[in-house]
Amino acid sequence: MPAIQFREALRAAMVEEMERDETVFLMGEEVAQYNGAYKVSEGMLEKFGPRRVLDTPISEAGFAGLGVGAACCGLRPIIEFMSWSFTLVCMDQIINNAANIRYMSGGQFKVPIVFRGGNGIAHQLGATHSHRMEAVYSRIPGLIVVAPSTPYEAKGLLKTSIRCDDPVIFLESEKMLGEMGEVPEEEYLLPLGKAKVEREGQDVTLLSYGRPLQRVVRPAVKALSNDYNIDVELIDLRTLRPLDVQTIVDSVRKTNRCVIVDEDWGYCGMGAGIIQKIQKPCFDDLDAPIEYVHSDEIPVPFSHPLEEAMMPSVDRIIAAVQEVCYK
Amino acid sequence: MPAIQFREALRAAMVEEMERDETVFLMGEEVAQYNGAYKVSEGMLEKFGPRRVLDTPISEAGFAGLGVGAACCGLRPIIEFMSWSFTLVCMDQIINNAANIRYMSGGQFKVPIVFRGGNGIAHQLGATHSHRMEAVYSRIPGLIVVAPSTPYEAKGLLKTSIRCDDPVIFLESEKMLGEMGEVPEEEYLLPLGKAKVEREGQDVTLLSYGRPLQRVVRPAVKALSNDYNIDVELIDLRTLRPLDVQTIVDSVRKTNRCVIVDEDWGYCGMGAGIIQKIQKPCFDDLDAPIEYVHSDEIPVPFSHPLEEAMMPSVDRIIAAVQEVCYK
Amino acid sequence: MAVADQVQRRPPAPRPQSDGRLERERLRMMMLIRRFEERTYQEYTRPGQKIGGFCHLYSGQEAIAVGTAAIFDKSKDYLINGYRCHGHSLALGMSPHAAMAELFGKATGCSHGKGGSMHLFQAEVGNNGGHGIVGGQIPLGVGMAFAQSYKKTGGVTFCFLGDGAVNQGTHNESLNLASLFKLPCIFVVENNGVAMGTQVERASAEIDLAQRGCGYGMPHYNIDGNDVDVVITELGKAKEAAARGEGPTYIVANTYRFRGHSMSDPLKYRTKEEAERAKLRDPIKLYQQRMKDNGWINDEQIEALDHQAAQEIDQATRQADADPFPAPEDRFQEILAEKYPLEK
Amino acid sequence: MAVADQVQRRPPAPRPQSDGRLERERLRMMMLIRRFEERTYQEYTRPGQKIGGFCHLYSGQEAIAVGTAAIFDKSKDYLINGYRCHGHSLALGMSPHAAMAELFGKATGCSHGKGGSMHLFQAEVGNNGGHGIVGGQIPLGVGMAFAQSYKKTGGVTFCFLGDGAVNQGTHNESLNLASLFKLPCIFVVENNGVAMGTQVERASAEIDLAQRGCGYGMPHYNIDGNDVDVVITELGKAKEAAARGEGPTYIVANTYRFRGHSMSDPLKYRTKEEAERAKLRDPIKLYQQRMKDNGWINDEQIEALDHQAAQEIDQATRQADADPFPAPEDRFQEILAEKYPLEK
Ligand SMILES: Cc1ncc(C[n+]2csc(CCOP(=O)(O)OP(=O)(O)O)c2C)c(N)n1
Ligand SMILES: Cc1ncc(C[n+]2csc(CCOP(=O)(O)OP(=O)(O)O)c2C)c(N)n1
Ligand SMILES: [Mg+2]
Ligand SMILES: [Mg+2]
Repeated sequence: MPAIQFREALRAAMVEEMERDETVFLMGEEVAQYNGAYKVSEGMLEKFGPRRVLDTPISEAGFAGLGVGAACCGLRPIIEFMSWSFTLVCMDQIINNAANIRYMSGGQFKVPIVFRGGNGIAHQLGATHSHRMEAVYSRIPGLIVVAPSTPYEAKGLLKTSIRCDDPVIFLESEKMLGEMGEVPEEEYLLPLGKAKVEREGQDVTLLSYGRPLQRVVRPAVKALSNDYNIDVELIDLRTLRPLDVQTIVDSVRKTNRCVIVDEDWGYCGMGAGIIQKIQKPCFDDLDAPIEYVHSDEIPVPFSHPLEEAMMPSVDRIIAAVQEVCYK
Repeated sequence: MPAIQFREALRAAMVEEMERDETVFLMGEEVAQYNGAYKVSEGMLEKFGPRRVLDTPISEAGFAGLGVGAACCGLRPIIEFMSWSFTLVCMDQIINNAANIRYMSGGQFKVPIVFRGGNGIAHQLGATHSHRMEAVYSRIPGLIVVAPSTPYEAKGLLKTSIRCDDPVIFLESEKMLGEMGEVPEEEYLLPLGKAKVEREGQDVTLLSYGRPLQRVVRPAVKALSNDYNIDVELIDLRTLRPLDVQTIVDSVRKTNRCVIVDEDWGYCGMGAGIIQKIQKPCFDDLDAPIEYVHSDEIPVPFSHPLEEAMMPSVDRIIAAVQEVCYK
Repeated sequence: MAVADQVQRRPPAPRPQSDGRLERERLRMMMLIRRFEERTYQEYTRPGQKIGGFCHLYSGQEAIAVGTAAIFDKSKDYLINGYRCHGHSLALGMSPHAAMAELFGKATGCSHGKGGSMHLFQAEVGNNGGHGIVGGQIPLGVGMAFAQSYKKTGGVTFCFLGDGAVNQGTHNESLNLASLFKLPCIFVVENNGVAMGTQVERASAEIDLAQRGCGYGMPHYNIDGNDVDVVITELGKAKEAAARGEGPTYIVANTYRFRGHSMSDPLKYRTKEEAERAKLRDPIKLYQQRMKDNGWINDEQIEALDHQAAQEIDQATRQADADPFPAPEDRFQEILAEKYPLEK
Repeated sequence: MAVADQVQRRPPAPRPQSDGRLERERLRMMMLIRRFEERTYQEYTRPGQKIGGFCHLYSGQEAIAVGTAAIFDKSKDYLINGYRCHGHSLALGMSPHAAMAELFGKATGCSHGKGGSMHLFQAEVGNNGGHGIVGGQIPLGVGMAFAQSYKKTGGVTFCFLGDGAVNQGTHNESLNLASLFKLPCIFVVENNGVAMGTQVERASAEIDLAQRGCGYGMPHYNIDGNDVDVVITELGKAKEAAARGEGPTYIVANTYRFRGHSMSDPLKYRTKEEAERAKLRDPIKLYQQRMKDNGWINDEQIEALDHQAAQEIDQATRQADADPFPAPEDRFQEILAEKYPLEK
């Protein structure tokens, strides 16, 4: 299998689906002539022309809503946000329109739209540009929330998301776009709503997704196995709504221990949502409290050492795993 | 002590603080000439004049941001939202500006502002007008989140909120405004960040706040005591951020059982945040999983019987309490 | 007083030769809407209240919805609206029964009782709703016009908003996007002079609302929203321009809201004189007079139309009343279009 | 090409008698800003990159910030801005050291390293920042003017935004609010012709951006943003009107951004000719020439000013580099103003 960049995997998914289905189009700030603020859509304007690859003004509420309206009328928009942080200015369009129109109309509309872009803490972008929006959107009935952690997942999950008849929140990370990973040459799709047991293990269940999985969780798992002799079962959640509770619970029933890692703030964060779903079914199985390794509960500071210090680290994960393993 | 309406308690708090401090003003849709969409501000325009009680256009982002800017420059705005649901159109002003400016400026500004209005499910207002925003705002460092459950709490907490130098999210309920409750004639203030043990009990800790506390939790506690012989320790959380974890943990250590009731959606909801804060410190104390009674995870339906069916009920609470008490 | 009185009016276009058939149908629809709204008022306020939640009546503004319907092509045009959507829905052909049942929260309602008064939808005729968040529908309307343009259907989108909605941020973003992309979108501001209890002059720094459509490179002007013929002519011209690929138009249709904002509104912000004056320009009365002047109708026929409308509404209401509520389990339906885990 | 070339220009006001002292100071500041930005560019791009995150340079637009500072009263006026805020901060008197230290994320930075390049604040002189969300600062600016009006301080607020920000919803809401409440707010759109890589004509349906200020009942016009004297005159008039209680003004200051949007911008969307043409209207060059024509400065003195600016920046940068980072525990400070539980 050839190794390609995360951004290339995303692009390949969009290109293939646009070739397959004429109703799919891409819209967002700088996606066309500039070739994408982060070059995800490089070459797509040239390939598909300005009818299907469109630059927008800086009007997130306008073009997010435009996408929802178009989705209600038979198109399949892919709306790129330069950053999920910017959706704080257009949340109404996503939560009240994309997620609710089907229900409020008694099922008269489907809303096949993908909102995608970089989520979370990138690198010294400061408090306003570093929001992790997964808990906010995962809370909403009517939405599907997806967060890939490798180029392979990115391509397969994005293709399914584009074909999905429900609105999908697709969370990438600016910092992962250059990551390389193997991706099959032949076409494939990955299911939405299914977690992936990335590594089987006996001692502890480790849950994560997206960027933290790639940045600190995988290195921590390696260290735990090599240096601490702890056999981790690592689950890549992949879809955050609907959460694949069954896969998680099955794992915790086996390992009797659970550690969650994300870069959210903890309180009312994504991990809190996961804890809520599993603490009851796993109550009799847990030999230790669920550990949740998250960012410090502070606005994201600009200064590099402060930003580094606030985020989950390999060390913090190892400490949390040791704590639940009583080692 | 005289009994007054919830709306009168809110009004009294605002009037007293405006009399005390000339920098306090009230702004929002229909707060002045119309006397408030729900009559909370009745008579205030007449009393304080148009300089201090101001009607706005339907521009939530505009006037929420106006308030933040004014707060940065020495005023103490009270910004009324007709509904917290409408803050989906102005979240950026609250989350990125009110909550972050102090931090991003290295402490150069304080932001003494109160955002207040009706939160949650009122009565057949449908999916777009029934949002429960507490988890969304409680997740944010830099914000204080308050949810009173009686006229007494409303007045005392709102007065402190107005005097507080940090941005306060003050969550009322349209459906509670007519509720009567005793309120002292002399001035009093209630602390932010302190839960209240509303009823001491031995068998189970029940956590709630705001409207559900008043609508279904108190009746359930009464029934549990009278008809089921279960002695509930009832805690009114009052402040949702910062959460008074100590009071909760102390209680659960005593009762060994915990039930949380709110009207949020469960997954990634307010109760999930609370579970995250207590599952670890209470791990060895809990004789049963934490039960979380919340609304169904569906958009809020318009039709009365569907809306009723989706919300926590006295019966659901009793069942949850019985479950953790193994009775 | 509503700005309707204060702005310059364009005269209606010269009437083509007509036998009055179409005109009678328009009058009938305006009267039906009025009857529907008055019945809604009764049902809302009578003891044992059958309608819950917010409920915004259209009485006084009928000429706008009915004028729009007159030029609306159900096979390809779209209409999208705020929450004051009963009139538009009936004008586009929704049965009074489906509408009233929705207001009652019944399973037979157009939105299966899940939407309510603010969310009447009838997708198969291009009625894309009924939206509760002020200004929230404007970008959606632009998106619907985008779909028409993308698919080259030849259809146009009528995007309605209130005078209060021009103060939302979406207004700015949507007008610019629609004009930039030259979309077939006709923005119709129903200026009834007030947003809840706030008069236009207390909400908009510019009292001539047509000027709020300035700065986007598109035509923007006022029309008399109480004259159904004017509405037909002016929206018709905008529609033709849009269909020709000339992009959007911004039209402020000046009118008056006879009832309160929603049901609980005591209307204290209005003088009796203002209301009396507005009644003189009741769109139904104006149209009846014009039709009589043209010899297309007489008082008896008007009487008969009214009687027929009242009966139709009464029957619809009784039927809606007799209909079942959705089953409790139905609340879990119609949220998602797919089943998960989803493989494709 | 930036719209600067395409709009009609107002000539600068006739110059009052002057000994050139103030003018030399303005020129010095423009040159200092340019030097600061060029050094910032070097520090960002050199190996071992000392500056992280986004970083937006002001080179080419200096006349606007410096012209504003010339009429700014630090005891009562406010300035608020987007993220392209280095120039305004220096012009209002922030030391290059405090600014550069902030870019380096040092504890000695104006925002203690917590804000970074996009969030330079200096509250004690009325510099209310530096804001990263496009358009997010506009309502804040209105609120600052509201505070001035409420407290009758006599001050005004200069609210800066980019040509891209006019397409945000906050633009509509804020302009209307400021005008409705007659607030002393001067909106200054720094039109450098492009938002990231999107030219004004591809982002705004109306290419004459002054028209985007139409419809709010306030004066709205274009000025030459590359001429510091024009900026002083025109913003000065708007300031006086605001201070007299006449409300806000909307001014589009047309200019050009010499560098890329942020650091990683390859500038592919520009022709060399466009950039060359723009250089001919470099605000610093224009002002130097005018001052020479007036006999207020000569080439040697200019050379000396430049040398001095370079030295000042160099020293500030070295100092910033030597300064400590904030201690890790400092990240928990300056979030809330109060301690909780809070009793009052
Ligand atoms: C964003 C938002 N803010 C506030 C409201 C509450 N609200 C509902 S209708 C209304 C008045 C709207 O007036 P207008 O746009 O003139 O329409 P009209 O009711 O006159 O038809 C308000 C303030 C809302 N639904 N959405
Ligand atoms: C709401 C929002 N959307 C997108 C961005 C990303 N972004 C940052 S600057 C910028 C361009 C702004 O251009 P303009 O307003 O013309 O200001 P200039 O950079 O030219 O000074 C964009 C799209 C953002 N910061 N905020
Ligand atoms: Mg109105
Ligand atoms: Mg620009």
